[in-house]
Amino acid sequence: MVLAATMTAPEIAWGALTPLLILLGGTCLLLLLGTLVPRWPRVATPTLTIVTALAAGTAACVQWNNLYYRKGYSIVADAISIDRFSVLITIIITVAVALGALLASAHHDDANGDPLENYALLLTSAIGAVVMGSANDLIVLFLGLEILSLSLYLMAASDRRREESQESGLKYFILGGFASAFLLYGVALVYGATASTNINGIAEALTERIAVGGSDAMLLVGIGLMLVGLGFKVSAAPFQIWTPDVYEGAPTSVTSYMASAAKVAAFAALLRIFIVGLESRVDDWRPVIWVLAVLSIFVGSTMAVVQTNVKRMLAYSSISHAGFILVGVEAAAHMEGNGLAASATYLAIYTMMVMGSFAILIAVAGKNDTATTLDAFKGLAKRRPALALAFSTLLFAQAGVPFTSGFVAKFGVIKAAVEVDSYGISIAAMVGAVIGAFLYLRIVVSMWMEEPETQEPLEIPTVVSVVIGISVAFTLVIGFFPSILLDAIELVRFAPL
Amino acid sequence: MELFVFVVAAAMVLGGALGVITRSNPVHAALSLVLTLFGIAVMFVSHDAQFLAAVQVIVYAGAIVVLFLFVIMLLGVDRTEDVNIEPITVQRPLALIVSAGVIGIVIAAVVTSRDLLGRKVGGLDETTLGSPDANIRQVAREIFGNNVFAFELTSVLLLVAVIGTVLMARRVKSGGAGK
Amino acid sequence: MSSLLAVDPLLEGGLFWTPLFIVLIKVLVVFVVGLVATMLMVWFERKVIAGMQNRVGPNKAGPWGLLQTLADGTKLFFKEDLIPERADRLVFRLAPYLVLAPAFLAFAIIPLGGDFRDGKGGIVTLFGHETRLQLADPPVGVLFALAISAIAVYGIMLAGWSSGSKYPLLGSVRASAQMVSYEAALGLSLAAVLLVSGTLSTAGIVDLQSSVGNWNIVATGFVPFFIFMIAATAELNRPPFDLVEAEQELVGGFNTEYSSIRFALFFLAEFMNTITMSALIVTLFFGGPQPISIGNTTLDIPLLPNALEGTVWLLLKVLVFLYIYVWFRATLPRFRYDQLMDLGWRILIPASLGWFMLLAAQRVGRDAGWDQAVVTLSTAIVLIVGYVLLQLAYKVSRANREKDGASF
Amino acid sequence: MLSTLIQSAGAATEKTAVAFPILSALILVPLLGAVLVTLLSNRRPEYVKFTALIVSAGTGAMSLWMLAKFDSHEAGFQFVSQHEWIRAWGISWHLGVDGISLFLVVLTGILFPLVIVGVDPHHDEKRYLGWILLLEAGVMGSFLSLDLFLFFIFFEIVLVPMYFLIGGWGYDKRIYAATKFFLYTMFGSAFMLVGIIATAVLAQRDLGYITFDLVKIAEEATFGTNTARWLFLSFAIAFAVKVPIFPLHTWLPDAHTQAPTGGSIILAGVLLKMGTYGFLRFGLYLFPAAAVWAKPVILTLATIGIIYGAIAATMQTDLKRLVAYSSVAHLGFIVLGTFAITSQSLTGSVMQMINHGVSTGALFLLVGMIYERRHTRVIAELKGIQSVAPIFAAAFMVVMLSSVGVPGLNGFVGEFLILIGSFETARWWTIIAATGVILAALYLLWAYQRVFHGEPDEANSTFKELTLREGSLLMVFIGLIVFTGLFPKPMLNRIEPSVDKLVKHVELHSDYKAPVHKGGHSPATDTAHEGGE
Amino acid sequence: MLSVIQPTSSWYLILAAVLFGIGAFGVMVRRNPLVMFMCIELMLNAVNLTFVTLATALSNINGQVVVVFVMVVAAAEVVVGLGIIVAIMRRRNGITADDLSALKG
Repeated sequence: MVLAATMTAPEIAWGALTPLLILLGGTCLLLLLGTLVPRWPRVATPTLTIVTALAAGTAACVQWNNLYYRKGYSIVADAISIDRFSVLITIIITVAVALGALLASAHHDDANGDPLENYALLLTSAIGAVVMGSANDLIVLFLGLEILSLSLYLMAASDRRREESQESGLKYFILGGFASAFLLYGVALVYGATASTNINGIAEALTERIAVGGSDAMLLVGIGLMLVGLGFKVSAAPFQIWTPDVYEGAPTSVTSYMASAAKVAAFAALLRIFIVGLESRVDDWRPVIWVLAVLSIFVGSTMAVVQTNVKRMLAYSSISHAGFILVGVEAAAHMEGNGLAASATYLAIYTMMVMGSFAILIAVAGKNDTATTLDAFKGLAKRRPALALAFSTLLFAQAGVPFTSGFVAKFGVIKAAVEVDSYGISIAAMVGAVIGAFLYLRIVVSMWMEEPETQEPLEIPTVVSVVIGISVAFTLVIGFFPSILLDAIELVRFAPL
Repeated sequence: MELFVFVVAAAMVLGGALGVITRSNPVHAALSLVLTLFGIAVMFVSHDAQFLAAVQVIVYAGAIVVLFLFVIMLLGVDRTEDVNIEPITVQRPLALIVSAGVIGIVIAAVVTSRDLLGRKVGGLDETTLGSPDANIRQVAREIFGNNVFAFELTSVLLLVAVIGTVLMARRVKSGGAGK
Repeated sequence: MSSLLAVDPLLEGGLFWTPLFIVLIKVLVVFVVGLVATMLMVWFERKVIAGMQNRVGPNKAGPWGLLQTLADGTKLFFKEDLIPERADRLVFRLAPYLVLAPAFLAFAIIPLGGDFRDGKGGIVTLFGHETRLQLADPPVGVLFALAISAIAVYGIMLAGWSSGSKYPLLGSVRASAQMVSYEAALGLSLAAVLLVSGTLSTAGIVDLQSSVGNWNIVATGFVPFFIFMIAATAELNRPPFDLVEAEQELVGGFNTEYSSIRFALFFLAEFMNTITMSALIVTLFFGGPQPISIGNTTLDIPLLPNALEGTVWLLLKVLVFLYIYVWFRATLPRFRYDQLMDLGWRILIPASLGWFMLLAAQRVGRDAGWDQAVVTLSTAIVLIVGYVLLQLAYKVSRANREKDGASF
Repeated sequence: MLSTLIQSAGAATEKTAVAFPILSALILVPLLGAVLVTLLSNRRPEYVKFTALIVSAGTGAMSLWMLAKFDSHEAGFQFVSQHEWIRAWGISWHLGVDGISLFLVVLTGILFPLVIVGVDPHHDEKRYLGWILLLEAGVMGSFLSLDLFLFFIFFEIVLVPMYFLIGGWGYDKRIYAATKFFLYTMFGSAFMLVGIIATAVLAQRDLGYITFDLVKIAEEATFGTNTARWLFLSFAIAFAVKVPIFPLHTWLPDAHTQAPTGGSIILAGVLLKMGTYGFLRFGLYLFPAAAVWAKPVILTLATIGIIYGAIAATMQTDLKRLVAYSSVAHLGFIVLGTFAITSQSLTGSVMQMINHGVSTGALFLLVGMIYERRHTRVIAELKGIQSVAPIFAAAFMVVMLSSVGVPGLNGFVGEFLILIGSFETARWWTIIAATGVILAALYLLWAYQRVFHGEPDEANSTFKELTLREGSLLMVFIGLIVFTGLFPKPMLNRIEPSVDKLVKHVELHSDYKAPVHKGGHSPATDTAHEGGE
Repeated sequence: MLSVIQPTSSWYLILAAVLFGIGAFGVMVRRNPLVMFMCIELMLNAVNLTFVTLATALSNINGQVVVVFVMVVAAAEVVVGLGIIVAIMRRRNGITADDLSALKG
């Protein structure tokens, strides 16, 4: 009867949850004000979203500094880990949210206004993503994943004018639900093998088991199924089938966010589960990551080359980026070396790159997302040279040309891989990068070396140029002075068990 | 007795599941789904998970499938899908291979890991099982104890669902774009 | 294994022939009682309404027309059974049973009698075995009721859909929306009861309501009862919430295409449901089979053994509610559909939620040793603020919709 | 701005010779120039060209100044400048110049202003000049870097402006050619990147700290035999593509033919040298044992390249393509010299790098002039130009003879040293390669005959004579050709010590022994020393 | 009493695996999004059954708690998914996944 007397509620470290609480508070405030204030000015919604995201990011930065004096720790009955890794992921995601909000505000249509719900979903998805980045329990992780995914399905379907948008939302939804089921089944089998859903608990149980012996079959199948589920979420080949369609159909502002934050969160989850929880079975799952990485790089690069739609190209290129991050994961799986830091660096850089690239897509394609074919980019250098230059910079960054952040990212993962003697994967990755470069060149060629199809002036909304500016500046600054990022990310660690 | 329950419930579960994937009429499929859900609920009961059994019926049968049916009826999309048309030739064999593979692998894993299943790791208080509310109390204690964070997260999840329905239900004025 | 059954002391120690026999008897009794009660209920309703409308009502078949229902049923039974051409035959045949089954199932958890005095907990001795006078007392009893009420919607939905006809379909779509909507309010007011009693077992809930002061209607502060009552009426699709079969709009609603015995089954289920729901209300809020006792004085019916006396008390209490339902039907006009939804979503759900939170806050305050008055007051203030915000939001959204020129 | 920079540089050197970071300036000045040019207004195109010229000329002046200050007795790196850049990866901004890279830097410094002055891009001049200056920065960086990472990024970044130059200002199939060029080179670099990282990482296991510093790794780290071979191979692929060595050469004729004249000159003049330079600096120096191991294969490929290039050149109908194939042959010589690993052959290789840059650059310039006038490069359509434009023909003759390797002109010195040097350690290859000299004479002279001799037909009768500007431009090239051919000693003096050091390094780190003459010195070395003393 | 053979945990787990497989198969071959969606529910139910069985086998209540969360997730998913489906179908009547032709890879 007296429930409270017989149970001990875990202590909740509210301070450590600040970024999450800010995001949640922002969401509620947004929804409340939106429903209560009759004449809610249009700029207020994105502004509030951005302020919330930046506030959460600032809180995360404060946490980052605090972690200087303290090792990572876990809170709320081990459900959440606060460590350098989770805080970094939080920061990346808040930045992505802020930029995503900027893009979204440029992307609305005039007839239907700028629905408040889009921004609320942006914030809730950030909650999910942050939770995924810091979850120390597979169930919490799964809930975070679902919060993120559901928000994204809706965001993908949110452009009600275009049927493609809703179709992409539906497609994403069904395949995403399919993947979630696999992930969850994997969690169930791992739970069966270890009697725990807590990542630390799993790690401990498995370490004990090594001494005891016994069949690992259930565990391994569970790991496999989880990999399938997470592979879907990070869109690694061969689980990438949904990516191009969904990326193409979704509103571009959403695609940019989807390509960045969702992938970051899924990789964060992947890294934590496998590196922390399944460390003792690393020899069993590492080869699978190897295969996924190489497949992703090659499938992403080669399929991208035959596309005619820039949005689809970028979608495929995001698959090959996923492959590169998996190279980092594979390196991180060797426990010594810098795989973790390299993957984290790649994620941070990739986020900024991809945001900028899609921002340019928005600038070119306009509010209606109509002109995303390669033809629309023909002769862009003649119409808007600065825009073409910015896009070229970002594309070269994606290709991994020196003095751009993309090079730093690729160099980092390759270095991490080489450090642990994974030469095969490094060479495969680099060869894949060359194939990928061909794709980026195609776009560059049509921008600079072909004649424009129209001479219509291209209106670029200010917010979009801001995003492009930030992205390009980041790309170049990190390209020239990588130490700014590397010295910080070098400190990325998981909380000790 | 337990065997009897298992056999009946398993028949319900599998029969329902096969119904879902074979019936061409979505309403029939939904009804088959209900059959499966009840079978699962029975199995929950035989695992002393009465709370889950009740929630299973309330949430799945009472809300989820009702919503399905509601949507089917509201939109009038109950037209029969011709299950004999195969869109891509390799799709079905491929799907069969994949799902049979999953089943086979998991079964193999389960069978070889039988030794793991017997071990009692604790956490389930079996001494109180006799009292009427034992299961519910334990589940509650666990949810509001160690899993309180996850519980709070579900509120965010539901918030997303609410926002989503509002967004999707909003009528749109054509902005000129699109087809 | 299954402690779904093991809670009843009867079933402890495995199944043997005597307990099995007792269970079978119980099932039989509950089923027969249900059928007979339904028959009587139909007669009762017709009679009462007739009285209210200054008519005589059925008075030919049997004494006071008591056998009229039997006559009607016999007639329906021998009518030709029609299945519309466009009907989905399988589902069309299945639907009546889907409506009927939950009505009887829910009855299984109602304590039908037994001695709850002196801490006996309603346990009686039958053939040398201790047992309760109820078919089953699952540990999740109330949730079971909720689950049953949740699946009750299937029959109506499918009946309307499978008819392959427009009006039944509309009726069933309405029905499902209505029932799903009101289930939320129903569940929330139920939660208030659970909060107060701290158990899900119906026997346990009855056991705690030993005197009128302890009745849950008092302990939960009346509001949940009224909400439950209204929501239950809506769940039953009874007037004034009988939009499902609004004759003026939908011909006969979801069962338009049904005839003969299938139609009778719908009819049977509807009245059975009313009885079950009344019994549930009594169980949850009015002490079930407990005799009325105020303070230390207990109204004891002489001559009857305590166990049987419980049954009498239950009957009396249920009769009151049956009368109320008939009374509703005779006096209240039917709601319009939007009014129905507004009532459910804008009033009942927020009210039951708010009240639930108030009760919860009080309990938290009590456990933590806070001043009850302060807790209540501050919670009330929070709730009022919430209510004001809610109203404001309604206003804003209405204004926005009108500005956009929406038609609804 | 620039002039003050140079002045201050001059002022600084009077006090301390190393105070002014001349090498950093060589990279940064064109880089900043590129940015400056891009930012200039479109409305005053003449300022754009002027600015670009000033910047490149300033860079050239600085390189000459560096040449003047270069200490010819010092074998090691001079003007070294080292700053920490990426701490986490042990990467520093480490620049230095020695006898091997010295003249390549000077060549780069001279060639770029000449290209800017002499070649007209026809359209989008601002962007063109921006890319050219960026290219100059990249090339300078490649030759000056003493850090593996730094070298790689310059090596890579060069692709971008070159890609745009070919793709933006080239001829009909420019985009195909540009893409082919980009992908080929990037493909090679892919392996090199893995190799570079592996080198640093493996060196880390040996040294205990991570560093990409070339000198540190080369001097201090040791690799296992097999490891070193793999690493060498990864570098070799990149350089082989860049040089290009047969059979990775197929991008070169396309790129050369389709590139605009300026691009071709730079491509032939300095870009290809990045490959041969890379073999010296990052092949021989870094992995001496592995280089010795790989010697037979590479020598074979180089020889095949020489013969193949010559034969292919013979069969070309397009004058520019012919010159391009001749490049394949010439570069084969350079590689031959490099992997023969004697003091003479290496010196010859370095010499030949410069010579090839000058003479092939000039050849491309001339072919460009022909195209300007005739809008065709097809040999069959050109006829009898000698009679219409004798000065032009004379200039062409001189440059061509230099390319053939006629004594008295620069080509002879390099080729001769290579052949002499190689003969001892790679006899049979050298003999076969020597036939390449004869073939070169054959196809070049034959081409000359077809283009310049005979009676001009109608289209060629109006062929314009050299203008003053073109003439003065060519004078610089011819001056260099003749000067080097007659007085190679100043150059050899500066090259020799570094090359000797390299040979010693190879001997020290492998079981290879260079042949010994006259007390350990080759004739060239002797003369160099005499000159020095 | 009624039978000597008692179903062990493995039986339930195998049943769950089969159910999961059937669901996965359904998602892959069916073309009506609503039915595909139902198949996903089948898969989730298989997972739930696995969790509950394991909770009993391991005598660890956590497995049951997980199922509560999974059910919440399923409910939220349904709301969102049906929302999207309704939004599409309001534009046109009746779709199968094949009709989603605007996005053919």
